[in-house]
Amino acid sequence: MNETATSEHVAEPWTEGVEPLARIYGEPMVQLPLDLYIPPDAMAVMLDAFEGPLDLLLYLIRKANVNVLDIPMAPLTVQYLSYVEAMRSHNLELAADYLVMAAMLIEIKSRMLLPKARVLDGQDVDDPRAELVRRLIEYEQMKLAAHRLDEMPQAERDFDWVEVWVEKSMLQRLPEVCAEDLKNAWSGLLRQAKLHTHHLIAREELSVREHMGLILRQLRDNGGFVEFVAMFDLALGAPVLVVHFLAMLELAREQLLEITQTEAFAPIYVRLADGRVEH
Amino acid sequence: MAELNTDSNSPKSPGELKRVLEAVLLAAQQPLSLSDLRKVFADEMGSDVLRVLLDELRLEWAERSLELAQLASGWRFRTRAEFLPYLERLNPEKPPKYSRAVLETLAIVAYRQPVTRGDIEDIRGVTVATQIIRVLEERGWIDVVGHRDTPGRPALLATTKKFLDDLGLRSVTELPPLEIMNQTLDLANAQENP
Amino acid sequence: MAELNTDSNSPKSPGELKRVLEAVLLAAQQPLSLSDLRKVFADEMGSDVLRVLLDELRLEWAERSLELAQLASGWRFRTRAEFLPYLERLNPEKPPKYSRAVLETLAIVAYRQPVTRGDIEDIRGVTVATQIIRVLEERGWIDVVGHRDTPGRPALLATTKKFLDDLGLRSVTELPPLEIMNQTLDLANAQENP
Repeated sequence: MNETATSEHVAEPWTEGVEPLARIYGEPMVQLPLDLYIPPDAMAVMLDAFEGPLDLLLYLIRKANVNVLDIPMAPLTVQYLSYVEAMRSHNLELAADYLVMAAMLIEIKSRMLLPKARVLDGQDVDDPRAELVRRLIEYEQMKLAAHRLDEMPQAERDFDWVEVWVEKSMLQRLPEVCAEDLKNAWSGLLRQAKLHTHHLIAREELSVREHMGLILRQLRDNGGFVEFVAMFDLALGAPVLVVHFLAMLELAREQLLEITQTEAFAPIYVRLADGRVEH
Repeated sequence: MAELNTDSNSPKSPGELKRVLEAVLLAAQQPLSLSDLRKVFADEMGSDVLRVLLDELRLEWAERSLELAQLASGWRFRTRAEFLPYLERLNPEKPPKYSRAVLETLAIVAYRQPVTRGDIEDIRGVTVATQIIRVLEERGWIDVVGHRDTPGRPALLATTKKFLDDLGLRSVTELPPLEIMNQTLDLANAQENP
Repeated sequence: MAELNTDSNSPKSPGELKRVLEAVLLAAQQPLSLSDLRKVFADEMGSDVLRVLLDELRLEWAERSLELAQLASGWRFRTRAEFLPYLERLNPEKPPKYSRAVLETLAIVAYRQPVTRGDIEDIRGVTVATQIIRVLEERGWIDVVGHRDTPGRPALLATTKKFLDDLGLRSVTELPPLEIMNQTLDLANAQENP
């Protein structure tokens, strides 16, 4: 790449009498950078590569290797305008943004020609370039940040998320039932079969019924034949024992079990009436 | 394992090859066939070697949360069934519902236990399909507690402890009482049949 | 580790808990937050215990094909970059590279959020095509978080959690710090440019 900086070195033994185009940090610049000439075909590609006037300006400033805080407005404006002119001559659709920037550069350049107000420390109070410099620095920062972001590992480009297959059908989903569902089912039955007069279910009856099941299960699990006293767990307390006993009597009444005693004071046995053991 | 070294640029140990296979299979969106997997290694590995590596990989995962399944269209990692309930908690779906027949049968067993199938049919007024009883038995909610000493010795059904546990009840007596509701029903019936 | 035993139905060893975490994280369709993961254990595990288990799980995978990444919206397994060449042999189509315009717009939204389209245009010095915003919105990387109370009530854009997740970040503060710009721009930079 032919850099402006190199051009300056080439031009170092510059001859008196040649009027420099501009001075950059006091150094005379006698010719436009050589690389300002761009083959027409390359022009479209090149301009495509610029993200707008700020990008183009940054490129020109970098090429000149100048302090961004002390931009030589005259050569910069000249260079910028020649690019814009090149775009125009190649019938490229020139974005308004480029023209706005051109106007701004020219305005800054002309304000620079006005006598400067100076304060004691010699600093420019109101540099017409200040706003441009601020924008250039901010854009440059974002441009680099964009580059950094692009370098970071990115999902789908640099790595894949893992999403292991889940075969839902392997999960057996069981229906849930709550006590209220059962009550509703039962009341539906009552309404349907008009059983309401015959099936008043009280808590007491229910508890006896539950113990009927428990006793049958107890007998089944113990070979269908258990000593009477072994059927009662004294730790459960009197009310439960009474219900348990009532349940046993109810089972005997329904002939589901037999309670036998061979003689007085001999052990009492409880046996499943069907005499079989269910597994 | 001559094939492993045909790629002279990056000769890999079987361990490294398995890591590659694992990464590819874990990230894949569909089952990968042997030919897909050969592509992963730029067709420089024989199917026989691949098969050995896949089998070893499957064994490595045998005790873990996924299984490497060999399906018709190829190999694929999938979540083991035992972990699905945990996944379910993240995206709960509406559970299926039991049919009215199942619920009524369960209600009859719960409120009238122990009952025979005949009892249930008397109350419901229709034949009770074997399937209905089996659904409840397989759920572990009812079982046979004995047989009634009548012709045919029909089985007596009752609810189980698991039924109480699953419904969050300590005893059948905690089921909603029905006596008050019966009065309401009488009223409702009276209104229905003036 | 008192919390581990609060679920009396299924007390689990730390090893078993890690298998559950692993299964859930491997199957997840998005990063899982600590609160998601607590849901997996029916809210019976403290966040501190979970964090310890997650760290252990991450270490277990340190030498393997995946890494358990902690991201803005939670934890998720992803393939390690070194395995990408193999994955690409299966899916040769690469995701499109973003243009400089898209990347610069993204950088401005990321570092200056919340910003309006006008703010972006001020910084870039050019009109921002609707297409550019749309590309980033469709990727789910930026979205509208409000409106500035100025004429036209322009939409305020900000980056999303997905943006952070996809770049492996936990927060915007983890973005690379902005360069302090050199006053004199060096030639090395210039050579990278057109």
